[in-house]
Amino acid sequence: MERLSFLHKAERRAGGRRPMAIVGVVASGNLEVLVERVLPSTECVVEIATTAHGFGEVWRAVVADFVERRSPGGLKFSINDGGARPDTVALRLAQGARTIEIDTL
Amino acid sequence: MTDWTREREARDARIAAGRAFADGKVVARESAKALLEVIIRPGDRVCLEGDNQKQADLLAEALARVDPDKVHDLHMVQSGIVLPAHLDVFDRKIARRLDYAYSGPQAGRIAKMLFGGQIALGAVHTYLELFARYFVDLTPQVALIAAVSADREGNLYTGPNTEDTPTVVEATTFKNGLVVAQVNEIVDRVPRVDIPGDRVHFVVDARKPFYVEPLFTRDPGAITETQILTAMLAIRGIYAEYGVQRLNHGIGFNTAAIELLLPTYGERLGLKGKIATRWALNPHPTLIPAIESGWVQQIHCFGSEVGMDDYIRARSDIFFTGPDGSLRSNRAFCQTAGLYACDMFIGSTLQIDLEGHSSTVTTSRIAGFGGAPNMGSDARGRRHPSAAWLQAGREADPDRAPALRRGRKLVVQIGETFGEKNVPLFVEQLDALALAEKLDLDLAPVMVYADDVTHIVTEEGIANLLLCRSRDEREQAIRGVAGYTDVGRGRDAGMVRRLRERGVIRRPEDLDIDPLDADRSMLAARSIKELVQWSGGLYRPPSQFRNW
Amino acid sequence: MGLDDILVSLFPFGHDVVVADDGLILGSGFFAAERLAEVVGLAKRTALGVEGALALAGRLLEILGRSPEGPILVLLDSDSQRMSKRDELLGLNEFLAHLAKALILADLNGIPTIGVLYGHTAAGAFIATALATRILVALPDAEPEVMDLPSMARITKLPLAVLQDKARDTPVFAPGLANLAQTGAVHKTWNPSESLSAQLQELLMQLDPGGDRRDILGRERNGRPKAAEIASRVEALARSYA
Amino acid sequence: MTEATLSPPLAGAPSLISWYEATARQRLAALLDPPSFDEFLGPDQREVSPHLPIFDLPEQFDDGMIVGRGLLDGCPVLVAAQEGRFMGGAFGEVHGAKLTGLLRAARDIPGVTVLILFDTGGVRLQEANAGELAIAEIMRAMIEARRAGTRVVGLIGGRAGCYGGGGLIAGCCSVLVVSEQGRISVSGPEVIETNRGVEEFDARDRALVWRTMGGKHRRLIGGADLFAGDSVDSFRAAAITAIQRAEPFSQDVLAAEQARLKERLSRFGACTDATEVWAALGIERPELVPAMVTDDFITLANSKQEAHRGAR
Repeated sequence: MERLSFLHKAERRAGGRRPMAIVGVVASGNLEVLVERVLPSTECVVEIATTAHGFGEVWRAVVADFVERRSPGGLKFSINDGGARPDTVALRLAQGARTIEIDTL
Repeated sequence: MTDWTREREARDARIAAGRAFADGKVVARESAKALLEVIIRPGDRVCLEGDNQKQADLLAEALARVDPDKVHDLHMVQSGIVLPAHLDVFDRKIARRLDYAYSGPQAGRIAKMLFGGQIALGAVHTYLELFARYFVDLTPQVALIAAVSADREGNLYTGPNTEDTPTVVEATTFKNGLVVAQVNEIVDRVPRVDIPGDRVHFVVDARKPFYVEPLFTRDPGAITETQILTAMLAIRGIYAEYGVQRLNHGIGFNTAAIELLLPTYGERLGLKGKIATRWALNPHPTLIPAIESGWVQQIHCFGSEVGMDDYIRARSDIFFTGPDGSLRSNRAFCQTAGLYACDMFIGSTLQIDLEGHSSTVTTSRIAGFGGAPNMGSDARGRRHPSAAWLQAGREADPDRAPALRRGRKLVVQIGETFGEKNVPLFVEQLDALALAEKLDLDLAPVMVYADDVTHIVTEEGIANLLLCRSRDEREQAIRGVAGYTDVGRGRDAGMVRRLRERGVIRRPEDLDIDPLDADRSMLAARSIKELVQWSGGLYRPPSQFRNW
Repeated sequence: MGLDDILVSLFPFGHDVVVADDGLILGSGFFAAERLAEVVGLAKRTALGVEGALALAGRLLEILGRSPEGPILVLLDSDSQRMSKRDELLGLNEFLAHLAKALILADLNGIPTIGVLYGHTAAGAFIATALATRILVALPDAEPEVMDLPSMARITKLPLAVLQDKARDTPVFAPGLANLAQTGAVHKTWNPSESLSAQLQELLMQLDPGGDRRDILGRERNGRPKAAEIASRVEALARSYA
Repeated sequence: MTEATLSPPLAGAPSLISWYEATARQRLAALLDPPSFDEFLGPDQREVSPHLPIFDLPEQFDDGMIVGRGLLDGCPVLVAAQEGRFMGGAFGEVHGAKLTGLLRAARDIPGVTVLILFDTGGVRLQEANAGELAIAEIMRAMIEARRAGTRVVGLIGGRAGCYGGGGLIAGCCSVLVVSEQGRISVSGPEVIETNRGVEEFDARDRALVWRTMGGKHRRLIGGADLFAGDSVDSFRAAAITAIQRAEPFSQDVLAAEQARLKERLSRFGACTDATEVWAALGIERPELVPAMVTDDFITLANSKQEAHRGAR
């Protein structure tokens, strides 16, 4: 298991009021993303435990783009990854950010 | 004195020799090899019918068993290298030269044989291009074809899988060639005459159906969320944007996802009747929900698809059917329709380079392209306008006087940034170039040329190449949708941002696409069984696609 | 220790326990004067299929109908469940569950159920029999095996040696009596050189009327670090809504 | 009996989300009255398996088992749902203990119903001993709860089916709801093939797998009480009905089950294939059963095999 952690400044606080959301499941090529609203509203943390070793730079790029495009201020993302491709990771991050901003889901 | 009828006399001599193995025109399957040994001469051009779907399999196997002392140095001119027997004829030195269009399952072996020099390659064509050459410089002396049934006069019923047969027969018979058909059965009266008997010289009673590959069946169960996201991008950012009514789809899962999203996502966007109404397309099972929901007005087919015959028969308002009620397909006409009468081609590929050239050829596999290069190209001879075609032309060349401005066909390459086994879709250089060098080819086997491609769609967004004004912009537009591949990560972030502001690159959020909609519950059918239900039980999938 | 020796040591006052051709153990025996134990079980490493499970359950129901005082012993030297198309076609899961239910019901009716694992057992047969008793004891040469290491090596694609190495650090996956005991499945290992009858009587004296304590045992023996705590936390949360 | 009378599925409509395809959380969200679900030891508690790191395998924050409470049609229920895509929904130490705890509480809550959404390949082999024992503890707790009057309804229709020890737990429930996709079996197809050869069972023959272990067969032989279509709506409706059907556990129930299973053996014991069983049930064209749509099948099943009330 490789563990990675990224801390970013976010432009805006993520929308909605839900304290927590979870999307995805841990399986081969898939991942779960636990989203918790536990940080100051200009911070975003993404913590990853992945079975695929040596992809730190790709994770760094995916996470940086995600933060820039979605501005998930105040959110901590905890990821358990079963070796998902970057496109799946990007989709799950976006889904996690969307889910926590919908108050009546 | 010049003898102007040598070809005819030669043909008549061959027919006379073949009669020894025939009862009238009918030949028993056991005599097929012996027949071929007397009617084919060394050096002949032979068309062994077979494409990506139907196969004259019995005749292929018979040809592969002939005595190479009697029959050798043949020049095979055929659509598909698909069956092992198609290459066995080269292994056994029965054939020497090859001109073809498609080789799916044999792509690995054909590559080895080309490297090994057992095959002298003419060219890898598109179907329509090879058909055209049948009438100019690759006219067959002998055609070995397949049909469903024949009567004793040789009238043939080719049924739903008519495909290449009329074209092959036309080119062969009317230029002093000889036509041998394998048929599933001999009948007193064929259900309809697809090929008149006077064009057919021998009929081999195969006593079994010719092989058909269910190449166009995509199990909805295998469609991924990324493919759904990508399909939503295409529907919203291209189909809706250009109002594409007339089109062709490739066979990949990306386009299958589009077909299954029309009655759900497309419906939600209010696009029914406005897009995707008229098709040049095989009868894709994944299009059933859209047809049943009233999206589709008309479909012309290259071939049929295994299990779809009863459904097609019951939907004759949509499909082209004969007096017997079954589908009439025709590859040459459908390819022509795709070239001239469709405003869009959308399909997947294996590699796209920085200019936008794409190819499914890799260094170890030479698949050929079938119809894709034809469908995926702008028809320079087109003269009739349509809204989509004019809009694309305007985007490409906004400054020209409208009355003198060509329209453009939309040629869309769609795929995920990483394909099977995490192989990146985007590359600095196509493998096809290395292959061309290795085989000393004049042309690299490119499926769709960069100057024909108008859009590239991935889960990252749409790159509209029509709006690019320089080579640099084009490269950055491509890098901008290449995601986290090496090509994608090599992008110039500032330039990509500016291209996005101009709408050259459009991301899912620019098109108001919610990532939560990228869910399989959005598919109109999620399994083969649900397709069967949509069809009211008329679609009968082959056993490998059933779990019941 | 063979079955015959076990029966002699368990029932010094006589027994009529027999092993039928199909491997089922049925009968009863006096482990003390006037104290009768009913006996069911599987011998000779027999796989448990639909017929066997139904026959054993039938005997248990018949015993329950008599409301006996004494314990029910489940003697076990079995294979796993019988792995066949026919057994699954007929719904083996229901047959095995039915047998387990009969054992659990006996216990709930106040008839102590005691598993005696003297040989091999595995998978579904283990769950349906010995693991459905109140107390499971074993003899030292018992070989319980939930999953054998070669199969595990095949499925996990890990070399056998690696698995054997990992098995040294944790009792949680590898087969064997010691591992099962450590996780709390086996309460006690009997000493074969002493009277089994005496050990049985001692066990019956110590029977705790409380519920299933195997997870607590597993924690005490460092075999299952979390099960007891997780179960009790969920239990408390669920109760708080009642 | 035709294979073609059901109207096409209206895809995309939330009322027709596929049970088979949904995640455990999606199933729960759609099954219960919104937004009534309350989770115990949710993912934010991070109660993960302590054993997976030994194998360098990824953890899931809920260890593939979601437990909690909610309302079904206004009635309070305790729920447990397995995530079949994580480790094949297999029982491990934490995964199993969550269900054990839920059932132990249920025993002492008068009149409560427990819903179990099975989706499991059986025992998680990386923690096989703990998983095996968890299954035994769950069965024990379930029977104790049922004896105290708790109704336990099992719902089976997930990707992983209900295999191994999961099948035994299912056999202890008061009522079972199954869909066509819900396979119930102790030994899986690959296990049978590996142990007995491909002649005994060809695990790649999907039609054989589904007709031997699938929901239609289980409903027809009485291994399940209610048949549901593959939608969360259909499962919800069936679960509501199932609660009414649940009977308390007793010695009489076991005696009735003994008689039921004995009759099954004598009626079908000589059959070698599911189609023979169905023919023995008096189904005229058994070969058409696999392709039958839900409503037609339910009508057929009800006419051939009455649900055995109080016999499990």
